Amino acid sequence: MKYSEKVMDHFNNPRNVGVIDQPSGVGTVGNARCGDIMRIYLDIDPDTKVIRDCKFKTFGCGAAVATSSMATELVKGKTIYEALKVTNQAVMEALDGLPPVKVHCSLLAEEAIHAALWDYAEKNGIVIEGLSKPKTDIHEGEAAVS
Amino acid sequence: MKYSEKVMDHFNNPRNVGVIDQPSGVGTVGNARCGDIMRIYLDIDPDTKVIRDCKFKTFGCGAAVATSSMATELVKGKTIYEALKVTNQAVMEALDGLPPVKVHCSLLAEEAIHAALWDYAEKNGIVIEGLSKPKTDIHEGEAAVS
Amino acid sequence: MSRLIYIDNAATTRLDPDAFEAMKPFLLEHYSNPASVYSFAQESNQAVEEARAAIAGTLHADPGEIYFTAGGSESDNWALKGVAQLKRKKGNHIITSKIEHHAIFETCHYLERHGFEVTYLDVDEYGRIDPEALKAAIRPETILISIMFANNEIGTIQPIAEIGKIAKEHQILFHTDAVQAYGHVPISVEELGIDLLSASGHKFHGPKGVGFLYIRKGIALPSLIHGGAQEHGRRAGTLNVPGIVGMAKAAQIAAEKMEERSQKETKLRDYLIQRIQKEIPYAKLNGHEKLRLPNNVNFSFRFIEGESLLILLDQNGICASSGSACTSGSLDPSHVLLAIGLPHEIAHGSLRLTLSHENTKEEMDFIVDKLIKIVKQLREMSPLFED
Amino acid sequence: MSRLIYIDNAATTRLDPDAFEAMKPFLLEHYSNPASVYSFAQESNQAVEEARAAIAGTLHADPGEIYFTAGGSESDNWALKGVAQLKRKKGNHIITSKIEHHAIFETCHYLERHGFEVTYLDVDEYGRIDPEALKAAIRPETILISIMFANNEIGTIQPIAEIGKIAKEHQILFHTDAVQAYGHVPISVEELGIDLLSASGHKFHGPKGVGFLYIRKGIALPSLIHGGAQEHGRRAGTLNVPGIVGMAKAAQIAAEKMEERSQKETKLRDYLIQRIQKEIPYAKLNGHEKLRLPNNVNFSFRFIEGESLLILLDQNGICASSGSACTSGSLDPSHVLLAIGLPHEIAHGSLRLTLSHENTKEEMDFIVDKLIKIVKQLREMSPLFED
Ligand SMILES: Cc1ncc(COP(=O)(O)O)c(C=O)c1O
Ligand SMILES: Cc1ncc(COP(=O)(O)O)c(C=O)c1O
Ligand code: FES
Ligand code: FES
Repeated sequence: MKYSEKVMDHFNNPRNVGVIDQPSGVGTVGNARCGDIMRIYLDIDPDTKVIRDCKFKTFGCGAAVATSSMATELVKGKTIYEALKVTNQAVMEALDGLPPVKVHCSLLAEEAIHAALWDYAEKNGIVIEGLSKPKTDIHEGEAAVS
Repeated sequence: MKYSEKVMDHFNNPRNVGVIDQPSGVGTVGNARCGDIMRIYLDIDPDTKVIRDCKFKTFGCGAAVATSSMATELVKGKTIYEALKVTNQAVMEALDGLPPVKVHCSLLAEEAIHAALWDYAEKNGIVIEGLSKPKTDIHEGEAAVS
Repeated sequence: MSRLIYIDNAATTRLDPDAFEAMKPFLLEHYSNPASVYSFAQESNQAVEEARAAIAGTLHADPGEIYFTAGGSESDNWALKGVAQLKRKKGNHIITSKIEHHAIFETCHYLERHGFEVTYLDVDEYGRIDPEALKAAIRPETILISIMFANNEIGTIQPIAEIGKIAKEHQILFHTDAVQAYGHVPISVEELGIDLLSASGHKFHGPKGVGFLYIRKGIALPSLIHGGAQEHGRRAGTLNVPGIVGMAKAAQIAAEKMEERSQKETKLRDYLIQRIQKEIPYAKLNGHEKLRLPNNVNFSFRFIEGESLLILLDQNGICASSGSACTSGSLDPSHVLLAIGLPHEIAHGSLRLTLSHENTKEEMDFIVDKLIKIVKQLREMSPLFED
Repeated sequence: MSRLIYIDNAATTRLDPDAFEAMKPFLLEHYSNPASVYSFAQESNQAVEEARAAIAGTLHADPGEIYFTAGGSESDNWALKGVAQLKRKKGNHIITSKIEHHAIFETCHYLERHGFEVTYLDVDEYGRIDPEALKAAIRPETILISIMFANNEIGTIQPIAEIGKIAKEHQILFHTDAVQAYGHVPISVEELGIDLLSASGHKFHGPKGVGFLYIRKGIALPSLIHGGAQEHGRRAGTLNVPGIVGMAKAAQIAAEKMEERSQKETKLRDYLIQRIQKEIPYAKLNGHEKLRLPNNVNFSFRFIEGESLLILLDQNGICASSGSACTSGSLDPSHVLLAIGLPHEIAHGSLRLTLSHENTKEEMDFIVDKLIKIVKQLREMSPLFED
């Protein structure tokens, strides 16, 4: 596996590993293709809708760990509406790219954030524009992002 | 091609190469399998039937040259009846053997002697017991001598 | 990181320095084509035939039964496709196992696409096939049994003698992929009733790109690679003289030193297994405790994933693997681990450590010490682990 | 005999010392399996990819179009059997020539036994196929044209560009066995319209047991050797890293020095041809005077037989051959010489001298001087020669 330096940095020193007690939202997604799992915790300011904190736990490959780390970094400080725009493409770009067979790993991060946002929205009875019910399992076809 | 020392000796210093003027008998045979050709000249004492001299010419592989040389050596000084018993096996043994794919070459020498004897018998209107009309071409099946 | 610990000898091995020295003259001076007729070629020709005899000797086979190939994959393909073609008239059924190497698997799939039927025998939790199940799978149209000698991931050794006996009783050809076993455990094709056997030079400290197929006398195996008359007209291609010579040298050394090496490796192996079992929780040894290759250690660490583990080991200078090297591009969990009954996510967290006689006890300690830390670190990151 | 003159470079070549040096670190230190994930494997992985790129560069191809094999025979088998399988639905007809190497011939015969039809194009007295005859042989069910780039016995170079054009016009795949040509004459797969090309390391001062197949992008050639995911899943087997590196080095050197070497060889070749033609009666040059490999000389000496000639040359330290090395066990006269119209007994007395840049003019003189004597000596023994 040839990972970029950025990926290796986030893999070796993953930011935001851990758990948030009484989180505003939690999302867990699995990847049906490789069996890996990612969970994201969000702490959201109820007024400003700003993500004050974000933590993750990941059972997965190097790319999964690095994208989790990068994704949490990217959404922290953003509003939930901005966070929705943090796509797997954005995460990959921030990591200087991923090997082709690892593109699907980055989808895991995107989906986990969406799942956590959805959890938050459900708990609070609000609707976040553009957010649809996330899948808990990501299938191969959906990973065909170039 | 791995030849014995004896073969290489007879190949390098072939005995009895040449032609006999006004021979008692001449035999030429060809090998249909490899296209090689051997000619044997005999000088036979009309009274004693002893082969006084024997020469050969060969267009053929190393084994063909060596067996020609050895065969002429073996029949020289023998009566035509004794010469008939110089088989390709005898020639091969005298040469310390031949590689399996080269066994058929030794048949060429046997057949050339037979052909020369036949020529002698025909010219002189005699019958040599045990000698049948030789073929001019030796075919593969007949070379299946172990 | 300064030190490097190579503990991935099932992927490939370090070329034996003596094998290299044996190869050198054939790389540099005696470069002739061994099929040529001039005396300059006799040196290489003779070297090839001596190599053939040496390898035959290690298997109790005849030199004429050893055919040189480009490696284990070619040998496996040749054996299976060759028998399929040879025995097509007799039948179209092949029996193999669920834990074969991809060189067997993919060839079986190929044959399935071309009218053959393949039974993939189950294995028990240790990775052993059941001889009774093998018997039950035999049909009148069964033409080949192909069961690997020892598994490349979990090291499990199959009941080869029993399989050989069953094959003989039913007059079915028996091929074994011995790529991981040859040079590591004693093999007598005669005693074990093996008809065809694949091996690969680089798995026993010989060079890469060369291997052989043992073909029992009397089996008119058709060619996989057609062309020139090399190898009795059965395997075309200018002979890789240096490779063949190097492989034979390594085979000879492996045979001579087998007991010594195997004892050393077994001791290190068991030491490694014991320390891991004692010091790392939720670690499961895969494969059989006793019936395994002397050099194979395979563990699954629950709650963690293989690639992350490997990267962290690598950062500590430890060269290890999670499955077979040739599928490392793939994301699928090992079919071997699934076949011995591991659930998907546990199969995912497996680590294969394969020793050579060059490893040391000190290295084992270094590995375990690092492993303890790494496993802990990854579990802390794992959503599956709630300690 | 003290001196040795090696003039059989079509059989095999001496490994370039620089190629050996390039291989050495991968034989000794960087022994890892390039498919492994740890950083120790990156050295070998990178070396393989650099080798691929270097070879691609010499052909004006993309690195992704170069697939490593165990040699020319495997490449030829793969190309033909692969296209046969790939295009079976489209048709079952293959066009080749009467003077191909056995690796093509025997593979064609194999395909004929499996439902394919093969047209073997005639060649003219120089060994060239007629492009018009090729056009005429094309049928709606033709799926492949396989014509060798240059002949291994008589050195004749085929009208490859024309063939490529015809193939393209008819949308038929074009494979060329360039085992004798690659590294000796310039080849651009793009300009020549080549879809598949076989080459073998040891024919251009690389190591034995390694070769490659160029496969034009977009051709989904099925595997010949199934198994691991190496080579984009198309050719299984642990990569022969030292072999690949050595071959690429030799390929690079051959490309860089092609003009220089070719000029030198052509000069020696023509000198040798002229002296033989002038000084030995009944000597016929086989092949084309101009359209031939820079290193190939092939003569038939009437009234004498090849093997005897070779033995006597050998005794003078001259390593030469009469046909291809891989059929030297056979008694049949060369199918190539028969195809260019030589009668059986003349084909039998042929001599192939194939140069390298390492040969010298002095050696040429030595060879001719000996040849004069030997031919005379054998003719004196020949029943066919009545001078
Ligand atoms: C034209 C040609 N094709 C194919 C081959 C086969 O190559 P290899 O013997 O390296 O497999 C050779 C050489 O023997 C050859 O000259
Ligand atoms: C059991 C087994 N069979 C076959 C192979 C294939 O051998 P190679 O890669 O040398 O072709 C391997 C190793 O990769 C193996 O472990
Ligand atoms: S392989 Fe499963 S997340 Fe990367
Ligand atoms: S090969 Fe013809 S006589 Fe020996």
